[in-house]
Amino acid sequence: MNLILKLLFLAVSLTPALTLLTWGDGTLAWPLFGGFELLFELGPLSAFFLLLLALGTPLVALPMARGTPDRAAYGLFALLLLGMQMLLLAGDFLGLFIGWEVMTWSSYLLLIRSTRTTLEGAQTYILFNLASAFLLLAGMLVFYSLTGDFRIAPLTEASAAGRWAVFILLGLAFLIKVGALPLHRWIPLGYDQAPDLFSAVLAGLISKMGLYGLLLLPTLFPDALAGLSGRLLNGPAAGYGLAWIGAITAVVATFKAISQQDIKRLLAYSSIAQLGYVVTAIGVGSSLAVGGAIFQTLVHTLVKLLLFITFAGIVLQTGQRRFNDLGHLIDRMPMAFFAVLIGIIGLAGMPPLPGFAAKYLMFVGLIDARWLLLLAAMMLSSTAAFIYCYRLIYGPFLGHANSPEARTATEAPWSYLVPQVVLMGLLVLLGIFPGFAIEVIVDPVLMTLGLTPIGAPSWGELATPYGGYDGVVLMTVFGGAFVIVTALFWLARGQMRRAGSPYDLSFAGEVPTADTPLHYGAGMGRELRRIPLIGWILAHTTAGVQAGLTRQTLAAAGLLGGLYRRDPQTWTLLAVLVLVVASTLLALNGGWF
Amino acid sequence: MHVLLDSLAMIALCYVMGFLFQGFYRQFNARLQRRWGPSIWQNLYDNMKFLLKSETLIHGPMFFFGPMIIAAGAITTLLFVPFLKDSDWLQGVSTHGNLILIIYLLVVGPLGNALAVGSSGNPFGVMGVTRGLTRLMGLEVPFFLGLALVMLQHETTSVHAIMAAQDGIAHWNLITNPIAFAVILLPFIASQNASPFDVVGAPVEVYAGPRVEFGGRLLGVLMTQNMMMTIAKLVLVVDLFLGGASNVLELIAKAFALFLLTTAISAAFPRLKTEQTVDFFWKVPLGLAVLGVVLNVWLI
Amino acid sequence: MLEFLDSPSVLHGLHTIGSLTLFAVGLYGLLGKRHLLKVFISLALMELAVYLLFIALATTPGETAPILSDGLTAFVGMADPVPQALTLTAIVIGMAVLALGVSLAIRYHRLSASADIRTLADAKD
Amino acid sequence: MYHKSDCEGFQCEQRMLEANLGQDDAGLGVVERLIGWLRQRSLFVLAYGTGCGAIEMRPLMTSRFDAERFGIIGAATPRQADVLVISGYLAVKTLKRVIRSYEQMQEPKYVIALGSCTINGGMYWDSYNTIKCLDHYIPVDMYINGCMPRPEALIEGFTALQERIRRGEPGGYQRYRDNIDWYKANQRRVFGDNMPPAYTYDWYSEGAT
Amino acid sequence: MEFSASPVWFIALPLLAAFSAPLWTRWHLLDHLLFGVPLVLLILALGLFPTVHEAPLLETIVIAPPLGIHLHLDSASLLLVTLFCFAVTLVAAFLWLGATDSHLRGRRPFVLILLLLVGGNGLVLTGDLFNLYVFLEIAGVSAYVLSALRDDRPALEAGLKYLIIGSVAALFFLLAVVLVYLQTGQLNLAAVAREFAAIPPAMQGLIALLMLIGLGIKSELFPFNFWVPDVYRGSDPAVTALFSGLLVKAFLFVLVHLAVLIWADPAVARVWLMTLGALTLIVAELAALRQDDMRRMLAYSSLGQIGLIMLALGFFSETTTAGAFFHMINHTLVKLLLFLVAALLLRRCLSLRLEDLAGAARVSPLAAGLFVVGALGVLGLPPFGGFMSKLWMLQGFAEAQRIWPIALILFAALIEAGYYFRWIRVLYAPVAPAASADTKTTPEPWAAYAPLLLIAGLMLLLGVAPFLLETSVVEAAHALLDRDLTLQSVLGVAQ
Repeated sequence: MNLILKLLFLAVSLTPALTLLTWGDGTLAWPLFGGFELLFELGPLSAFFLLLLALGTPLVALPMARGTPDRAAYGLFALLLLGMQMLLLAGDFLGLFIGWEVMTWSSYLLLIRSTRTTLEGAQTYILFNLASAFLLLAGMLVFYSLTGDFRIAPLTEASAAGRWAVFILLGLAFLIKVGALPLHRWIPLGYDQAPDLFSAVLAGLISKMGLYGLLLLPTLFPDALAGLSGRLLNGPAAGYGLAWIGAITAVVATFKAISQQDIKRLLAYSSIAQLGYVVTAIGVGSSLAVGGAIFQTLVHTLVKLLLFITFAGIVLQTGQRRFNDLGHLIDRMPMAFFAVLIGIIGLAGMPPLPGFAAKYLMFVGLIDARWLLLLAAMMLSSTAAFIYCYRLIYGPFLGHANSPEARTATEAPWSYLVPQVVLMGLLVLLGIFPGFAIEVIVDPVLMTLGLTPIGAPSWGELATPYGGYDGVVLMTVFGGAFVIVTALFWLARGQMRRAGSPYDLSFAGEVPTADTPLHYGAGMGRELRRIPLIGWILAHTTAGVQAGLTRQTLAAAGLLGGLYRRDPQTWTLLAVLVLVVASTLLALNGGWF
Repeated sequence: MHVLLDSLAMIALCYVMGFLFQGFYRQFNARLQRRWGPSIWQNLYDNMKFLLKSETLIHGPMFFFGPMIIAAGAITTLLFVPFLKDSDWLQGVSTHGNLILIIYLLVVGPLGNALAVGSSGNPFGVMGVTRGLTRLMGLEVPFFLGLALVMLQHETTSVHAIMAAQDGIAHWNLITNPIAFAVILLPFIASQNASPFDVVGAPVEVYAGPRVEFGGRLLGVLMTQNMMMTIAKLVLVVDLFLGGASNVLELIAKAFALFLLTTAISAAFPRLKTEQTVDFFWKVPLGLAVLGVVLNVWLI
Repeated sequence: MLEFLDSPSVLHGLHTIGSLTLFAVGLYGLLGKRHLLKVFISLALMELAVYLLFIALATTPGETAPILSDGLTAFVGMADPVPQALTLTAIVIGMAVLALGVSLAIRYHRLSASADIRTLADAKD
Repeated sequence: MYHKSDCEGFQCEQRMLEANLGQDDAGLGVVERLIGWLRQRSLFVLAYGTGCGAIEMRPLMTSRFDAERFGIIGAATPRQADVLVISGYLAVKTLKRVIRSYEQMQEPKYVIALGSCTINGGMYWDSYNTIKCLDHYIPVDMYINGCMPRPEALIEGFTALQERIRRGEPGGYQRYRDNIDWYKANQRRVFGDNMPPAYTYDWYSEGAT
Repeated sequence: MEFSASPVWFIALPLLAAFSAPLWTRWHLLDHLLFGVPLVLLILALGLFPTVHEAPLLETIVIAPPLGIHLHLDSASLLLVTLFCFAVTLVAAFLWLGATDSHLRGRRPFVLILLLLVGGNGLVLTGDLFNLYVFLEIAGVSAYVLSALRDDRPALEAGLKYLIIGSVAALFFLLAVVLVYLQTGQLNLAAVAREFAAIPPAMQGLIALLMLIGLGIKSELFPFNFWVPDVYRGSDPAVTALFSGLLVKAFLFVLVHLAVLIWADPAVARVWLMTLGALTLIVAELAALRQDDMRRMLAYSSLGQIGLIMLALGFFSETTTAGAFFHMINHTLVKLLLFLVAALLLRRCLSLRLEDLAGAARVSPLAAGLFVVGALGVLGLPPFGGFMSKLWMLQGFAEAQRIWPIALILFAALIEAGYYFRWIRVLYAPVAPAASADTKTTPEPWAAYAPLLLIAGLMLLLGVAPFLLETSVVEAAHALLDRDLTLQSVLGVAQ
């Protein structure tokens, strides 16, 4: 019975792949009311995001299916998949919204299945997401009032004010979903408190739906948002604000990530930052930048799935999730180490993994648009990202074990390892063949958005008008150099000896012990606070604003609730008073006003 | 075959230039301090001595692979930098790369090595790595922005194309885009790990920083790559701002001139703290870079 | 001497004033008295005021009862029968509500030893 | 040797050590000679400032005497150092650190001891917690006498050491490896239960791999 | 004798059944009949849809309008009657199947619930003002007793409060009726509508105001709805389900119906009704944020939804009105579901307070799951029916380029989400529930869940296939808004 249930669950997790493969060109319409229909069709843009789903869901479902089956979680996961697929396939705003909402609440219910969720975390998650959903609804209603239709189609004939309203409402809705500052607070709370494997879905797949929405904006406002308000330098002026939002998000979130003590919170902030790049690139709107954005979306999905699944495995094995409590797992969980290594290389956007190709396209896009200050901000964020990437691998895997669990941990079960291997393989392959990804995955989407495709001379090459690079050559040279150097060294290694103990350190002649505070992971980045800009950023959060808002709302609620606690005489008095005042007014006005 | 020979030649040239230049640097500093200083070959001796040490201690596999990664990274980096223009030789695989790739490759090796440092478990090493990454965060922004000005000027990221465009001393980017050069100069010194931005591996302060646990032949590998990397970066800046070189002698001359400039600056200033470094880079060179952006993008 | 009272407008005016006074008294009781029974009595008073107003204003002096009998074959000079019928119905309903209220109040008093309307407001969760 | 009149005390010992400096290195191949030459040309010094001799290291390294011209330069950590300079008397407490540092150095490694305190305790000859004869605990390659020796003497000692390295003579590290049990027994006598953990030295017993 | 499908049955049948209760008690048929009578009426109502689709049914009693009393069954009232019968059927099924407490079984609740149905049906069917007053009182009296049914202190307090404020409301309404009769000499709604414009304006205003306040108290609009939470808190959840699902809807309908018929100027009525609706919506949702008792919370939520419906009805556009009708249906379903779940939880956890319900999902997972479904439905989240009706209303506003109600509704929905999800989170809190851990209550029989599951299924069905109800809802909106049509069908002449 359990086995059948698990197999069923795995089969459900394959539905995005099936949809992607079998849908074809057909459309599906479902009537609602008043002549409105839900229209489902599969365009290249949807197909791209569906591809992400198709990749991600089985990989998360596999470890989820481990152990005693959690029926409710399986059911909710199926609903979540249903919602996301509806959202992507929808040809009109109605379907988009319905899918969006189903996704929102089913993900919320999945989220609170973790024992770690606090009331604050859960409320923040659902309220931010519902605010996003309602902004989307408001945006689509304004759209409807302008066009009389819910179909997703270019908005060309509306007034400027109307178009700005749609742009701002929809933009805000999707920016909340990708966690742009200052509307990001639900992400660290939610990703941190969600069940460990579900965090992978949240970061890898659900956040992508916000990007899908943002990529719809160029569809609504053709000519890559330039139709909205003209151009600034070489890019659309409307996108300039969007791009700055993305850049500031990236910078601030990166510094926040560096200062986190909890692995999953760090990953959450890094997710915000990474999606900030994508927002910036979408704001630029040129084919290079948007191509980079799509590429980055792909890479970020793979990377975040890989990292969250791996860390879910680590948490499963050790029960620890703070940098202070882990360490030196490299010997005990080598597979996880490699997974995280590949993951952070992808996260940092280092060659030869595909993260670099995405960053390259975005950088070139920014240079092409001549928005160099944005380029500087992105560069700042992506170099600062090295610090948290290093922390991510140093904290759990290197250094010294800081808890009994970390000293005795073993490798995660195979259902965690299989997704890791698959994702690592995909990342490496994409790194070697960036041209393949461009030609097969990115270009069709660009053409749907009305942009010129980037194209690739060969699968290994990434080519832009600004020059490109060859992934195969890069990988060959690097790999070859590594092999040759290592071989030469190994041949002439002399007398090589492994230290007898991890505490065999040069420590000013001292002999450190397990009690010596050797793990620098906890304090890493502390001295960054002394840099004025970073210190300022780290000293400020939006938590206070949110708390204040909550407090004020609750105070208003208390005030109004107090009205309801009187006796019948007061109620009667009020009714009589209303009568008297209103009739007096009537009498004075001499009639019905 | 050609590529292999060419690559070997580049590596050899880099190595030789590397120890000679660094030897010169030590001599130069010694003379400034009224000392005789070591022989110009001293870096070769040091390096060879370490490579010939009979014992090497490692702290696990990752500790062993770190120096290999950094060496491979250095070799990859220098193979992607074209040494000469209009020549078949000393090109490596530079036609398959571009400037942004090189900038990122510069970081690959050190990050690989940082894993080894972390693997050793020595807190001083990790402290050094953190300082290095922090400094990188500071220097990379103006550095990249300065280079972006050049890329913007030539509308390409290909080093070859940028070199080809500077076909006379009047077209050197040093002359046509002096702000960009001024912007990158100090970050460039920092990226060479030279004084005054060398707090990362300060021997007394953080116990040699990232290298604290490395000894024996592994340290030899680290020194080797360091010399090669120094030259690769110099050549890159020569390519970008001094019009590249048509033959090896010209290359050495230009690189030496640039090296002299950076050495003089290094020798003149005392060491800055990490946060001072970052703050400085985000104020002076970045301010200059923003000025350059405003001039280049908005006004011209 | 008091014939002027028979003129419909005066009579209607008086009735209006009277019923409004009654209404006001009831309202005062409803709003100001704390005992539940007094509150119900006040409610009944207000209802009575409304009935009075209805009956009084729907009838003019001199009209006969609306019964067709010998000699009276047409609806002439009769009072409108509808208000009376309605008032009767309303009185019955009002009576029922009053009885219900009083019975509830008595039960409440038995349970809580209180017939104070203010204690109703203290309902705690 | 000690009876000859042209030397007295440790000078005789020093002379004994220096006796064969002038001789040619016999039986070495080209590669070994090259290696020896390169090694002697570059000495990284871990200066252990245990006593007053530490003050003499500064003029040695700075402009006046400039040891760098001989390829002698300071190293921050024992991992990178070739020469351990013990610059004065050693208390039990410092001896422990010295031994730890010495064991962390990578071979080939050498020890230079400064001043009379390291030879026989010097003016602390009757102190209750000062090490009298350093050579019993770690193998000293070169003593430089004096109290304290001037930088010129230091240079003299360093060049003497360089000469020995050039000729490929086995250094003290070989002696330490061969007689590890004796050294450890001596150390244990001083430290008692306070020995460093076994992993710091037990690999010596396993022999070269 | 030929059976005639007359609207009278909707009143007569439950009345008959209620008054012959002693008979049923003896024959042990109370449960069956409480379930059967509304079920029969429900089937009857469903069968009437095709007929009413052709033309409204007019059932005159004794004399033809405008002189006599008549029942007027058009699409709007038929829809509501169907809804009421359905609600009562479900609650009856729940009481029957769910091993309910004794005070909810037996003759008293039998009579009262059927009378409540009579009152609700009568309110929407009648075409006569005074009749309206009578039905208002019937519904009111049965509601007062129902809320005091449990006969303990909170229930009696609730009943007393309800009775006092309800009597005041009835008094206001009666005064308005009296004034209307005195001014026009008519009681038939259509006739009054025709002649209302002839009344002096000041008197028009006074009458309208009195009606508004009287019906406002009954239909829980903002400045008159302070009694609601207390009454809902004191009554049994199964009973409040009927209040919220049946009674309020009837009064709301009457209010709007009167407004359409009598207030000739829709612009003025729109201002008043929309203002009241908006105030009710926002105040109730805000006040609900801090409620720690589930019944109070549901009461405020109910108020908010009433405000929302009022806002949409008051706009007097066909789309929003259709949406509002649809929302009435959905809201009835949802509130039935939520209150019945509350009844189950109350029995299980012995309390409905927030802290006592923490972790209740562990002891009654199905009830908690149904609460989640209900919350999603009331918030208007797809795929449940609430979303479609909300969308319908919003789309009506968007069509008319009216943005502020959209913003208001969405904002209120966000606040509503704030407290509903708080409750969900508490139900699913990872702690063992306090009370039920030691009380060895037997789990509810599956049959108790059957009506709830039916409701959930219907909500889902309406969310997925809203077109099923489209024609009836649109016709209802048409029937409600088209004043001339009503006048014509009642009086036989167009005005």
